[in-house]
Formats: sequence, structure tokens, C-alpha cells
Amino acid sequence: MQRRLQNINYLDFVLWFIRVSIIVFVAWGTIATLLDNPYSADVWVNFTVLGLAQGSMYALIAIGYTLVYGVLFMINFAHGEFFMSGIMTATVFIAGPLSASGYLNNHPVISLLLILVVSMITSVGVAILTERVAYRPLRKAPRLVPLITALGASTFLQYTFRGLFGSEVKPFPQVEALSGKISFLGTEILQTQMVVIIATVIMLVGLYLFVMRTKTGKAIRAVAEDKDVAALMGIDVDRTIAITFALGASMAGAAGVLYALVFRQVHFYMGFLPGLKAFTAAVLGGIGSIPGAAVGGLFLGIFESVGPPLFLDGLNVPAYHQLKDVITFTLLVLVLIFRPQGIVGERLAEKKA
Amino acid sequence: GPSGPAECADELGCAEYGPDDPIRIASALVITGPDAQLGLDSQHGVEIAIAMRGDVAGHSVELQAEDDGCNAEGGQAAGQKIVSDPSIVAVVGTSCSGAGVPMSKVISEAGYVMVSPSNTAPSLTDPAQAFNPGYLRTAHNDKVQGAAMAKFAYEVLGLKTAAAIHDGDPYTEGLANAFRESFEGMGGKVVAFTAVSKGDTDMKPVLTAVAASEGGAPEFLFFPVFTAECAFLAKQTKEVSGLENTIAAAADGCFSAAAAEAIGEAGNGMYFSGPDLSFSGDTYVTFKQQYNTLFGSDPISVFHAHAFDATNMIFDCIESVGVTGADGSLSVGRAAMRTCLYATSGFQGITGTLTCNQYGDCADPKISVSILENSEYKRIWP
Amino acid sequence: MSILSAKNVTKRFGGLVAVGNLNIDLEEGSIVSIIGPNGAGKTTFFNCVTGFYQVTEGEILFDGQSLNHRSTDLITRLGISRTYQNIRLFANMTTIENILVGEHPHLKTFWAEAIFRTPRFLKEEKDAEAEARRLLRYVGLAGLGDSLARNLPYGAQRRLEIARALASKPKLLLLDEPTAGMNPNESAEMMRFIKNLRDDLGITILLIEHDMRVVMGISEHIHVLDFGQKIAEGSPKEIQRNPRVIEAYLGRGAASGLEKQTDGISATV
Amino acid sequence: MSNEKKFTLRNAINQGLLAGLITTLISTVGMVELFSQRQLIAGVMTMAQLFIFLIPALISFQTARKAPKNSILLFSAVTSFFASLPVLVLILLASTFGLRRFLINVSPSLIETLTFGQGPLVGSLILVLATTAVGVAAAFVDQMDEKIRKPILAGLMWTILVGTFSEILQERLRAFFGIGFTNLIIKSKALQPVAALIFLVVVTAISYFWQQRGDSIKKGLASQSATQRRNMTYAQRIAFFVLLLILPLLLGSYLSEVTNNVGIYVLMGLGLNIVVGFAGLLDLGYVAFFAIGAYVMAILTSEGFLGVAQTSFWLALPVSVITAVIAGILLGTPVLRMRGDYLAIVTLGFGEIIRIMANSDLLKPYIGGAQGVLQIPKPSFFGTSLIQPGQLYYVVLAGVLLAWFVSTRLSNSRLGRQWMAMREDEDVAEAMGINLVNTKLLAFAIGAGFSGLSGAIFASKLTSIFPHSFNLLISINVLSLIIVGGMGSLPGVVVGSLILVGLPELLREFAEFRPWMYGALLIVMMLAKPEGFWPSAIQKRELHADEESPPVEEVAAAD
Amino acid sequence: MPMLEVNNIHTYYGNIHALKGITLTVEEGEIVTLIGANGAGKTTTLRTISALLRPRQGNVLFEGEDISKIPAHQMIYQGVAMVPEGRGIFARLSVSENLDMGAYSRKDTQNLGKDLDRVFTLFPRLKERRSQVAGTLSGGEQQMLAIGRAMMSHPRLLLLDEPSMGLAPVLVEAIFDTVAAINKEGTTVLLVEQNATMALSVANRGYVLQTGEIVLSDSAQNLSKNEMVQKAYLGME
Ligand SMILES: Nc1ncnc2c1ncn2[C@@H]1O[C@H](COP(=O)(O)OP(=O)(O)OP(=O)(O)O)[C@@H](O)[C@H]1O
Ligand SMILES: Nc1ncnc2c1ncn2[C@@H]1O[C@H](COP(=O)(O)OP(=O)(O)OP(=O)(O)O)[C@@H](O)[C@H]1O
Ligand SMILES: [Mg+2]
Ligand SMILES: [Mg+2]
Repeated sequence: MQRRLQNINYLDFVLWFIRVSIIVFVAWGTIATLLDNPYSADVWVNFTVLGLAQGSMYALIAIGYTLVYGVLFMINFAHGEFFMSGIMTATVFIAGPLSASGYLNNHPVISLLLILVVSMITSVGVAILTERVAYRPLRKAPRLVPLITALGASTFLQYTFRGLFGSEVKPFPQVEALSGKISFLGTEILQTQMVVIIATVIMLVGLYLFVMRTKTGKAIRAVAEDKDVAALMGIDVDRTIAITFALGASMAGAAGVLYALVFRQVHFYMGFLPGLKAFTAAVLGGIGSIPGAAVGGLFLGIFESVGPPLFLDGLNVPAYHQLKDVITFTLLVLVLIFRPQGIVGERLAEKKA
Repeated sequence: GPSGPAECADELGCAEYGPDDPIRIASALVITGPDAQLGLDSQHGVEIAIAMRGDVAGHSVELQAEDDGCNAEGGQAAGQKIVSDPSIVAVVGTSCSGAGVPMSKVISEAGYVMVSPSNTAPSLTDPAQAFNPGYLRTAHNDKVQGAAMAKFAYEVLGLKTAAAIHDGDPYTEGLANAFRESFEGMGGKVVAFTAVSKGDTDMKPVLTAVAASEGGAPEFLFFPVFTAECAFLAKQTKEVSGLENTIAAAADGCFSAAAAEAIGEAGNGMYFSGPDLSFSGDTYVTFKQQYNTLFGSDPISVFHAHAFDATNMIFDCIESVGVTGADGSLSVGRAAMRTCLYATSGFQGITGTLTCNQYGDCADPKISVSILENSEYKRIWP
Repeated sequence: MSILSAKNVTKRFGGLVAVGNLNIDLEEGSIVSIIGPNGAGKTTFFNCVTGFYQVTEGEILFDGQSLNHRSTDLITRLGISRTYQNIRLFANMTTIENILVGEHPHLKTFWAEAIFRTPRFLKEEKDAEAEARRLLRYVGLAGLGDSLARNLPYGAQRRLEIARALASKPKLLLLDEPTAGMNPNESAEMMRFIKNLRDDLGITILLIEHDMRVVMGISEHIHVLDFGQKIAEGSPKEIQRNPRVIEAYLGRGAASGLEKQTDGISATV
Repeated sequence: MSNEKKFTLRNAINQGLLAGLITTLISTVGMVELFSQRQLIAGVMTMAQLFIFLIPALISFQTARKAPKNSILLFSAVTSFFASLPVLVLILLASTFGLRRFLINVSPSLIETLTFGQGPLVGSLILVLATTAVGVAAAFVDQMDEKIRKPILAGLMWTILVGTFSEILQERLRAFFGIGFTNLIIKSKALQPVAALIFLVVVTAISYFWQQRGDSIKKGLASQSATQRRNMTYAQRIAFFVLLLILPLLLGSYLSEVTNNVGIYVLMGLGLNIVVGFAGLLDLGYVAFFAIGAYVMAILTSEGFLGVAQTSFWLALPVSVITAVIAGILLGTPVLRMRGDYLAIVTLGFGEIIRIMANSDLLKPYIGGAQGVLQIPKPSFFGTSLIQPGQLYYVVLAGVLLAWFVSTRLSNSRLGRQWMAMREDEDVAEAMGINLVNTKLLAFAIGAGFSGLSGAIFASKLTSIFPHSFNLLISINVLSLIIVGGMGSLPGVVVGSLILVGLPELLREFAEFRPWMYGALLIVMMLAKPEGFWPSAIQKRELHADEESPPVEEVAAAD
Repeated sequence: MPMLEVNNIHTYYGNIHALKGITLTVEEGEIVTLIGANGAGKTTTLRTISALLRPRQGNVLFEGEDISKIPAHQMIYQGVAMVPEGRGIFARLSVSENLDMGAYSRKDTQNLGKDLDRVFTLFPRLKERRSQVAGTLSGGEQQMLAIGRAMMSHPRLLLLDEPSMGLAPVLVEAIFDTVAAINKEGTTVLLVEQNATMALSVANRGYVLQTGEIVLSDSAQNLSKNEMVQKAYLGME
């Protein structure tokens, strides 16, 4: 034991110090808040459910990051723009006119399906084009290079859509059929949020099954491991990668519709922050893992919602909701110090020689 | 000689134009990034002012449009660019106060003059803080608007508890603070003063927390933020338990046709403070028509009118201080321009009757409150 | 005195016992091999010695000092260095730079001295480079100092890896399958080279190999692992005839082939 | 080459359609309209027209090179004809449906620009004919002898460039030669036709003669003795330093301002280059240290109510740098064990945390919150306040030179090798006796120091700082510029900054399309030069080492 | 007509001229081996045949058809499968998923069961570990899996790149037995090996490669008697 202590180095010491201080701080804040008891139990449940709904959206977007990362080991910063492009297009060309003509609320199911299809198709189209132009030629380049083109593609797409549709916030019509509240886990929740949670679960499970069970899914996983060998098996690597992008983008396109249903407005810049959050969620859960993206997204959503009041309210921090992202990222650091591979990520082998 | 060009005798130099040269003014507004609609809208105002005015002092007018990027470095760079061009006589800008601070310094040191259509930060016209000679604005000072909204809520609506939310932008933060100070000063209670972040979409946690404030759910909720966040807040306020009876209000950052459309039905009965844009005059009707033909929509934000006025103030001064030579050339003294602009008084603009003080506050500080009904703003107070 | 001794070393990965209760003692100046089927835990043992893994149980002593809980850099500073089963050079650095990195534990100057180019720094750099070139010659790569490591042919890369390992002036050198992927001729050459290392420089050598001609040709002592356990140890002759080893590892064909060959080979080395 | 596919008419059509689609995109996002009034060459060509014809011309040029030898003109004509079709469709749709309801920039004036003000029918005809003509012309140029083609292309390119940057040129010309002379060449941003023609001819001629004589000059250079060449480089170096010293005089205040901005990014880039380029630690939150440097400078020197000390710039400078270094170590520690992309996201988080904290109501009483810190004085030097960009330039230059010096010295030292080894293989580096903790922290600390220095200069240059100036985009921009320049390469940092910071600044005229162009530029540049514009010696070695390393036999013979 | 005909191929890595005109043939039903020192170009030859690399000059004919221009992922449909150097198993897929990937190109899914049985009969170890994640298999097991996976595509020509590398002697024997068995079942094999002794003992013919060129070709028996081969590759002096 004594020798053990002797050998704990500076780094371990500091890391422990950080862990302990974050935990102490969080505990202190939490206790102070709970003693103060500013919110009733209902409110806490409410916070959690709200976080759940928001987290579902992150999870859907995070899937795209994770899929692409799994296959190309590349952070696709343009993914947030795939999300934006689909719903922007669907809003301008479909939702707007449909709502203006009154068709939307008379035939909500057909309309929503139409919106969903257009959004997903646009997102997928943009994704495939981006992959073809900005990533495929660079597959053999150093890893940071596609990262930079991704950043370039992100800006380019934002401003392309801004140029096409204008810079103002565009309203997305309220769908009457989904406008009420229903009760869920003992609290009132918006129907749209319920839709988000349910749709997310369905899509995540569907995607997981697709990737684990189908031939194409297995091909994706094989390409992720070794492109040359996958080609030897008869897998068309370029096509498979394009499919991966398309899958991720279709999730993003769907997430766009859910986003629009809940928040009822779209904007050319709307992909940036959710994209960043989803990326954080993907890493938090363990990048490269589909369940990881789901767990990471939910975790992030809930922490964003519950974290600030729980940890900061009792400490009398002014305007503590501002510090939401501080909490998020601190949490991320904490998680990654404890589990460098993310919450459910596969353990990257211990150092191996 | 008698047929020669106009001579310049101004201590700060002149902007000089040949007989056929256009007069050049610059704009420095935010036209990129997430806040672009604010600046684009103002820039449209300038463009329409130019189009509607026709020739100024016998010369056509050309606009040099710059981007202030809504940040300090963008303002400084745009300023440097502008002052390196001696043919520019005056500047309409900036959009954002943050860009205005360094830019006003550059402009001032170079002897130029700028009129901002949308800077509202008190510091810019405060000689103890960031005021520089050569800086004026047609936008009102935050202090005025915050106080007006507080007065409306406390005295007109008779509400005793309120909450305010800003988004960390210097503008919204300043306004929310001004509101709080006035409201508390009058005896009201601010039960929650909090903030969201720019780019946030899910406001429900914040709103839920506000609803559950220690002092009880506020009767009045003021969030003077910009369109996107404003629309999110407006819609979600209706969806949060506990805030059903709270009266929501926003400010001019969210006072536009586009905002009204973005908020949609949720905005019914919401109050908006802003410069008194009764805009009843014929000018505004023409203005709107022009806007539609040129840009394909109604104005997308609020400060187009201030930009329009700022531009016309500049034109008026060019006409009054410009010296036309015998050959038709024009020389506009820079110090004279400044003096003229600071001396503006009783100027009839869309935004009201403007009179500038010595630190460049020109706005007709009439703040009105409108109510939104079926996507139409209706002025109700005063 | 034994330079390295592993005492009841166990390494587990989850439920898997990669190395179980292993005891190994290494005479200073000897050449010792570890053999065993794939996945027997040989490389894992190397990783435990060099600090890549922390042992789950037991203790490894080097020169009487415990290596437990020491990080790899400290262990290298004590005088152990190694090569890797899959070559791991600094691929985008030149050969000389690779060796210079290997010399790291013996360089003393502070980084700020580099900024001001103090005489001490200049001298040290000069000496270090001279030493690196000497090592390069020693492993037979003279003239290749400025090529990038990744452009070297396979065999040259193996030798460069050894040169880099030697640069830290180790007392104990661990070689993980140094002749993998070499043909018999090249292997024989590598064998001679390894033997010289010990004879010229007095470095103790611990070797993992699957090529029995190499193992039997140069080892003075052999440990055989299977499923993390030591199933036999002894001189090459003893090991070749050990029925358990033949069963688990050598296979009857190879064993009988070896009987014939080993004498011939060791005679030529 | 034998493996190349035949280029058919079908390919030509596809190429044409692609070109047309790009042109249509440029039109629908609003770029064409923005420049419809902007004269490139007065009365001859507007910038909008350049945009309409440039892509078809380039692609026809491409087609001409691939087409079968006997039908080059036909192929180019087909390509450029089809290039006009998508635009035609746009015109058609716009004039029949109210496309503008959806696509905000498809305005009547855009259609007017696209149809040259001649109404949809005649205008479309003109468009098709003109595009085809341009394509055929491009093919003609391609057919010319290389000796003539290259000079002509050079002439055209330079003329267009001069027209594009006319605003800045105009200002500089005016400063040096007065307004009368300037107006002969450039008037209200438009190149005057006669001047343009003269310029075109002169550049073409120079380029022609340079090509003719160039070889012999190069040969002459090559035949010089080593000492002669060394003297050359000494002379060059001295000339270069003199140029650096007098640069603000040549540039004037606006370009000096641009140079200063570039310099501030170079300084940051040099720091991040140590972290990412040398040590291989992907840091996306690098702006944090920039912010810390800036805030320390601001709080220490501000004359406003937040200023605590009102010290001088020179006193505050080392404090800023040291604070940034300490922050580098503090923030570096928890991420020491993280690798690759995990590191990236966590550092990104740190950057955001710093910005959010600076912006928060929590710290507002101390550092101003959203309202920032105002009234920061500019540095003064022996009593003169360095107000002008041309004066501040020297402060920036000194900072850059210092960082450059330290970077070079370190990269050629033991520490530099430690960083590289760590970048290549962390585990093995550690097994070589390298203490990863110290090595990484040194990289973080030195990188943070440069960034802090940069931030401090930034704060006093701006005289007011706001949290918004320290957002993620800065980190991204700095990372991009070191990759565009060439990872690990010091001159690359400068080149990258010029391209990604200087160029957008000079292209202010593109207004709201600057980010759009920036995005496109990043993609195009990385596709064209994945290794960067000025790759480091190592990377060059990687690319060319193949020729150097002797064949296998020699190695075998060596022992 | 030979099954595989490689005509004077030149392959480059960037500027490295790795193959300098390799010409070889493989007849149906044969086992042909390529031997040579490190870096001689054996792997490069196999990668060129399987279209992972493109020759700059020369061509490859499979059953008379030029295959040097079809994409790599089409090769398996032609009947050519390769076991790459270092095994190339999909480490995070399970053993049976790896085998499935081997059958990715198969259209006749109803016959898969039979082939799976064949693989499992040949390698009972794989059957035991069917659901284990492949990355945790031992080296020898991984090699078996790689060969089994290639067999799942029912190739007519199997390219094997150093199947015995890094394996314990006992496994080396097993692997060569397997190669012989596969060949008996009708698969033609082109085998690259460092372990020339073993390779020549199972092969019909062999080629000797030196720095990108073929320096010798003969029947396996003659090669193992050849003095140069003995000296250089069989470790006999
Ligand atoms: N990081 C790790 N996590 C889990 N299991 C591991 C890890 N490293 C090694 N193992 C397992 O430990 C066992 C021993 O592996 P090791 O690499 O030591 O074998 P080896 O004797 O070197 O074999 P070979 O001769 O094939 O190289 C194997 O079953 C291997 O899968
Ligand atoms: N990816 C690559 N980039 C550059 N050069 C390469 C690459 N792969 C192989 N080479 C070079 O090509 C030549 C032939 O290599 P190849 O791998 O075909 O040899 P080999 O005969 O299979 O050798 P080994 O027995 O080591 O497997 C060698 O000189 C090698 O260095
Ligand atoms: Mg091993
Ligand atoms: Mg090989």
C-alpha cells in the first residue's frame, strides 16, 4: 500500500483533485438547492421530461456523427447542416404553402409525411453531394484534412441556404392535431414532445437493427474496420460510405422535422448549435457506438435541463441558465476522466504493444 | 479660379467630388452571421433612402456597404477600411454596439462621422465611457426603453411582479437590466432575473424555473431578445405550466413582421416595446412599397426606419454644408458635417422628430408599447 | 545475480487470465527465450515488464527494484528497452531522429537552453547525433540517416527499431518476434546480430520467437508458456524433447525436424 | 495513359450541365445580383458577367483538353451550350412562376442581369449565344501553342484579379500618385477600358518574355557558385527584413490594419502549430487562451470602471502571457490522458466554458459580462501612443518574430523531437523514456503563451473587448489556417493566415457572401493541396523521400 | 488456357517502383507459390491481382478475361478471393459474422449452410467460437477464420498471403494441411510464403521474386533442390 502511494504521480493526483472537486462542488450545490427547496417534485419531473425530449433530438442528430465517425474516423462538422438543409427546404417548399392553403390542418398525416419525405430526401441529397465533393477525394489524406473540409462545407451550406431562402427566421406552421398536452410520467407534456420521444425510440431501434442485422448494415461495419479487406469481400466501399452518410443524414432530416414540430421555426443557422451538442453527445456516449449516441443524447438533454437548477440554484448564481453549457462540458470532462471511452463506448484496448 | 472646383477650408479636411462623381457614403452593418437580418434590414433602409432621395446636392449617391460582423474586431476593420477612403463622407453604422465602440474611435480619430441606426448601449453616448466625437445615433438609448416598459407594466397594467430574461447579448442584457432597475425603483418586485444563451431552442427549463420562482410565478415576463430566441420564448411560455396567466413582453429586437410571423398565434396579446413606430406618414407607405419591390418582402426587422432617417439626416447635412464649385464639383467639409449633424434639430423622420444632443443621441426617445394581435402590431400606449 | 525476476506475476483482462502466476528469473548477460502458442501471454508479459500494463498480481523486480506502478518512461530510464511485435517506429521521422528520440533518457539539457542555443546544448546535440550515426552504422543502416522510417524496407525497419532501443543504453533488451516475416537467411543474420549484442555490449536479452531455428540456435534458456502458465523451462535440448511442449506448441513434425537441424545451425552461428 | 476512359459527347454534356448548375447556384444565392452594378472594366464587363461566364469558360477549357483531337471545337461548344441551359431554366421558371416566394434572391433584377436587360426572350438568346461563344473562345485559347497560351491566360487572370481588388488598388494608387492619375486607371472601383487593355497587353508581354528568357535566367542562377548563392540569400534576407520594417509605409492604414489582423492570427497560429502541428494534440478550444490574454490585458490596463490597476501595456503584457501559460497548464492537465477526438471535444468545451463565463452575469461585476471591458488604452512607446495601425504593426511584428524564433529553436531541439515522437506514437514515445505529462504540458503551455500574447495585443489594439469576440469560430479559423498552410510548417502559418484571414478581409466587397466563399475556399484548397500550401520540410520529405531512399539491395549490402 | 495470367505488370507506390514487370501463370487446380525476401514484392503482386492496386503497365487475365480494370470489390464475383497479409479479419464482428461477410458476394444463399459446414469441418475451433468477437481470437484462430472466410465465397482462385506468419509451429503445420485440403476440394491456390520449406512442400510450382522481378520459376521439387533457393530461402548453407 505504501509503495502504491509513493508511486501515485502528479497527474493522478491532479486528476483525483479535479474529480473530487467537481463532485464536491456538485454535491454542495445540489444539497444547497434541495435544502432551499425552490421547486416542487413536479417541477423536477418536468425538468427531466423536458430534458428527455430535447435529448431525443440530440440523439437523432448524434447518430449521424457516430455512424460517419465509425466508418471514416472523421468528425463530420457539416452534419448539423444536413439537419438544417432538409427542414429548411421542406418548410419553404412544403409546409409553408400547405399551411397557407389550409391543407396541412385538414390532412395532417399526409402533410406531415410529405414534409418528412422532402426533408429526409433533401438532407440525404446534401449529404451525398457533400461526401462526394468534399470528403471522398480526401480519403487517403491526413486525418485533419477532411476535418477542415467539413468545416468548410458547414459554412458553405449555411450560407448557401441563407442565400436561397433568406436570413430571417421562418415560421413552421402549428399542426393542430399535435397541439395539445398529454400526461406522461405524472406530468403534463406537449404532444409534440411525446411524438419526438416515440419517434426517436422507433428510429433508433430501427437503425440499430438495420446496422446489426442486415447485410448492408454488416457491410457498413466491415468497411468501418478495414476498407481494403471489405472490398475483397465484394463490398463496394464507396457506395457503402455513401449509404452511411445517407443513413445519418436521413436521421438528421427526420430530426429536423421533429425539431420544427416542437419549436415551430427554422433558420439557416439552426444546425450549428444542435450539431455541436449532438457531437458532444456522441462523444459523451462513446463515439462510434449507436447506443452510445442515444445514451449520450439523452444524458446531455437531461443535464442541460436539470443541471443548472439542481447544481447552481442553491449557490445563488445569478442567471444560472446561462451556465448550462459550462455544466455540460464539465460533465463531459468528468465522464471522460473516469471513462475515456465514453459512457457506453467500447473500451479502446488498454495500451497495447 | 471661378470655373475651378470647390475649395476646401475645413479643419478636418473634405470629401471632394468631381462634377460627375457620385457622393459616397458607407454603411457598416451586420450582414453575416446569425444576426444578419438585423443589419441587412438596416442596410435596406439605407438603400431605399438613397433610391427615394434621388440626387443630393446635384450628385448621385453611391453606397459602400461594409460588414461590422457584430463584433469589435469587425467594427474596427470596417472602420479602418472606410477611413482609408477619402471619398466617403459619412457612415451609417454600426448595427451592434459592440462593433460601434471601436469603430467610433477609428472614425473619430480620422475626422469622419457616423450615425448608427441601431446601437443602443448607453456607454456609446456616455462621455465617461465610450463616447467619441463623430458618433451619433438615431436609435434610442437602452435606458429609455427599459424604463418605458417598466412603467407600462407597473402603472398601466398594474402588475406588481415581473421577471426578465436576456440572452447574454450586450443589447438585451442592457435592456433587461434597465427594466429591472426601473421596475424595482417603482416598487415592483422582480422575482426572477435570468438568462438564456444565444442559439438556445429549448427554453422550457428556464421558463419552468421562472414559473417556480420563490416569489411565485411572475405576472409579467419581459424578454427583450432577438427574433429567434424571442419566438422560442414566446411560444414556449404558453406551453409551460404556471405561466398560463403571465403576460409576456418583448422589445424591438423582436418587433418586425418576420418576428410576428415566427411567433405566430402564440404572440396574441403579447406586448412589445419599441421606438414609437407609428410610422403613419406617407413616407412610410412609400418606403414599404419600395422595400417590397427591391427585396421581395416586408421589412424583416425594426431598424430599417432608423437607418432611413440616419441616411436622410446625412443627406440634409451634405446639402447644407456642401460647397459646390463653379464646375459642378462638390466639397463637403468634415468638421462642418459633424457640426451640422450634432446640430440636427426637429428633423422629421419616419421614427419621429429627431433632435441631437451634444453626445450624439438623436432619437426621438418616444417609446411606445404595442400589442400583437393576429400577427399585427397595434400601438396601445402611450 | 538475476537482473530481472518476475514473481508470481498474473495479468487478467476481465475474466481472461492472460498471464497466470508466472515466475521467471533472468541471469545477467544471458539470452533467454519465451515461446508458446499464439495467445499464450508472451507479449502480455513483455507489456507488464515495460509498464504498458500493470500487473494484476505479483511483482516484477529489475536490478532489485520493483517495477510495479512505474510508468513506461521510468522503466526505460532504469535500463529496459524493447521492440514491438508489429513494428512501431515513428513513421514520419527520419531514422536519425528515431534514434535521437531513443537517446532521450541520456540527454540532459533543459528546453530553454535550446531557445538560447547554449554551448552545453550545442555540444549535447552534436554528441547525440554522432552517437545516433554510430548506432545506425552498428545495425547496418549507414547512409540511411535522412530517410523517413516508414520508407525503409521491412528488415531495415526491424533493425532500426533495435537501434532505437539500444540508444537508451539498456541493460536488458526485450525483443518481440524480431525475425517475424523474415526468410531463413535473414533470420540467421538477425540471430548473429542478436548474439553480438550480448557478446559485444553485454546486454541481457529476452526474446519472443516462433521461429524455432532462431530460438534453439541462440537461447541459453527457454521458458514455454501456454494459456498464460509456464508449462516448461530448460535448455533448448530439453525443451525440444519435452512432450508437453511438443503437444501444445511444436507439433510432431516440427519437433522431429528440429532435432535434425538445431545442431547444424548452432554450429554455424 | 492507357487506362484513361474515352471522353464522349455525353461527358461533354454532363460537364456543361455541371457548369450550368454551379452558375445557377451562384445566381440563386444572390452573388450575381450583388455584383450586377459592379463594373469590373468600366462599360465592358460587370463582375456579375464574370460570374456568369467564368465557370462555363473554365469547364469548356477542361473539355477542350480531354476531347478527341479532331472535334475539340464541337465538344467545347456543346459543353458551353449545355452550360447555359440550367440558367435558362432558371430564367424561365422565374419569369413564369413566382419563384421568389421560395427563393428570395431570384428577383426581377437578377433575371434582368442574367438577360442583360433585354427581356426574357432576346436576353435568353443572348445568354446562350454568349455562353457558347465564350466556351468556343476558351477552346481556341486551349488550341494555341503553349508559348502563347500561357501568357494570354496570365494576362487575363491578372487583369481580372486587378479588377477584383480594384478598391484597394484604387486607394493605394491614390495615396501614391494622386487622384487624377488614379482616375485614369481605376474609377469608382472599375478598371478603365484603356488601362485594362494596356495592363492586359503588358502582363501578357512580360509573361511571354519571362517564359522565353526564364529558362536561361534560371540556368544562370544554377550555375552560380555556392558562396554567390549564399550571398544572394543574405542579400535576400536583408531585403526581406527591410521590407518588413517599412511595410506599413507601403500599405497605408487600412492594409496595415489587415496586416495586423493577419499578424494576430499568425501569432495564434504559431502557438497552435506547436500544440497540433508539432505535438499532435488536436485542440479546438484554443481561443480560451487568447481570451485569457485579452481579458488580463483589459482588466489591468482599462481606464474604465472595470480597470483595476491601470498599468501600462508593457507591464500588463508579461502578466497576460504568464496567466495564459498557467491556464494552459491547468486546462491541459485533465486532458492529458485523452486522445485524438476526445481531446478535441473537451478542449472545445474549455473554449466555450471560458467564453460563457466571460459573458455570464456571475462574473459581470469583475469582467463586465456581456457589456465587455471598455476604454483599454492602446500601447504607448516612449510617450507616443501607438494609435495608427501602421504603428501597432511593429508591436504585432515583434510578437510574431519572437514566437517564430522560439518555434524554430524548439522544433530543432530535443523537445521538438519529443513532440514529434509523441505525435507519431504516444505509447512508444513514453516507452522511450519521454515523460508525456511534461512534454504535453510544455506544448500546451507554450502554445497558450503565444495565444495569450496575441490576445493581449488584440485587446489593446481594439481598445474594447466583448465575450462575443472569443467564440468557437476563432479556434476553428486558427486550426484551419495551420492546416491550409501545411501542418507543422512555420511559413505555412503565415500563408494560411494570409489566405484565411487576409483574403476575406480584402474581399469585404463580397459582403454577406464572404462566409460562403470562405467555406468554398476551404474545400477547394484542401482538395487542391491536401498537404497544405507550404508544407513543412518533413511533409515534403514524405512526398519525395521515395526518390531518396536507396533500393533494398544497397541496404542489404551495407552490413 | 491458364486460369490466371499475369503479364508484365509494373506497380508503383507513389514513386516507388515495386513491381518491375512480373509475369506468371497459374493453371486450374494447381498450388503455386511465390517466395522471396522481405520487400521483394510478393504482397504487392497479390494486391495487384486482386485489384487493390492498379498496375501502371501490363495486365492480369483471369480465365482469359482482362480483370485489371474492374474495381476491387468486383473481383470476388469473378471467383478470386484473397486472404490478406496480417489476416484482415473484422475484429469487432463475431466469428460467424465474419464468415457471413465472406459470403457477401453470394447470390445462392440456400447453399450457404453447406459451405459453413465445410468450413466448420475443416476448422472445428471456429465452430466452438462461433459467437466470439473475432478480435479476441488467438493468432492462429484468426488465421483459420481468415481462410474460412475466403472459402465462404466459394472462390475458384484463392490468394493466400503469408498464412503462417507469426503462428506457432504446431499451427503452421495445420495451416499447410488445410491449404492442401482446400486445393484437393478443387480450389486453385496462389500462395505467398516466407516459410519456403513448407510452401514448396505443398506447392506444385513456384516463382522466386527478388526486388520486384521474377528471377526463377520451376516446379516445387526442382526449386527446393535449387542451390540458390536453398541458400537464400531455405536457410541451408
Ligand atoms: N488489452 C487486452 N485486452 C484483452 N485481452 C487481451 C489484451 N491484450 C492481450 N489480450 C489477450 O491476452 C492473451 C495473450 O495475448 P498475447 O498478445 O500476450 O499473446 P502472445 O503470446 O504474444 O501471442 P502471439 O504469439 O500470437 O503474439 C490473448 O488471448 C489476448 O487476446
Ligand atoms: N504502402 C506502401 N507505400 C510505399 N511503399 C510500399 C508500400 N507497401 C510496400 N511498399 C514497398 O514495396 C516493396 C514491395 O513490398 P511488398 O509488401 O510487396 O513486399 P513482400 O514481398 O510482401 O514483403 P514481406 O515479406 O515483407 O511481406 C517494398 O520495397 C516496400 O517497401
Ligand atoms: Mg505476441
Ligand atoms: Mg508481404
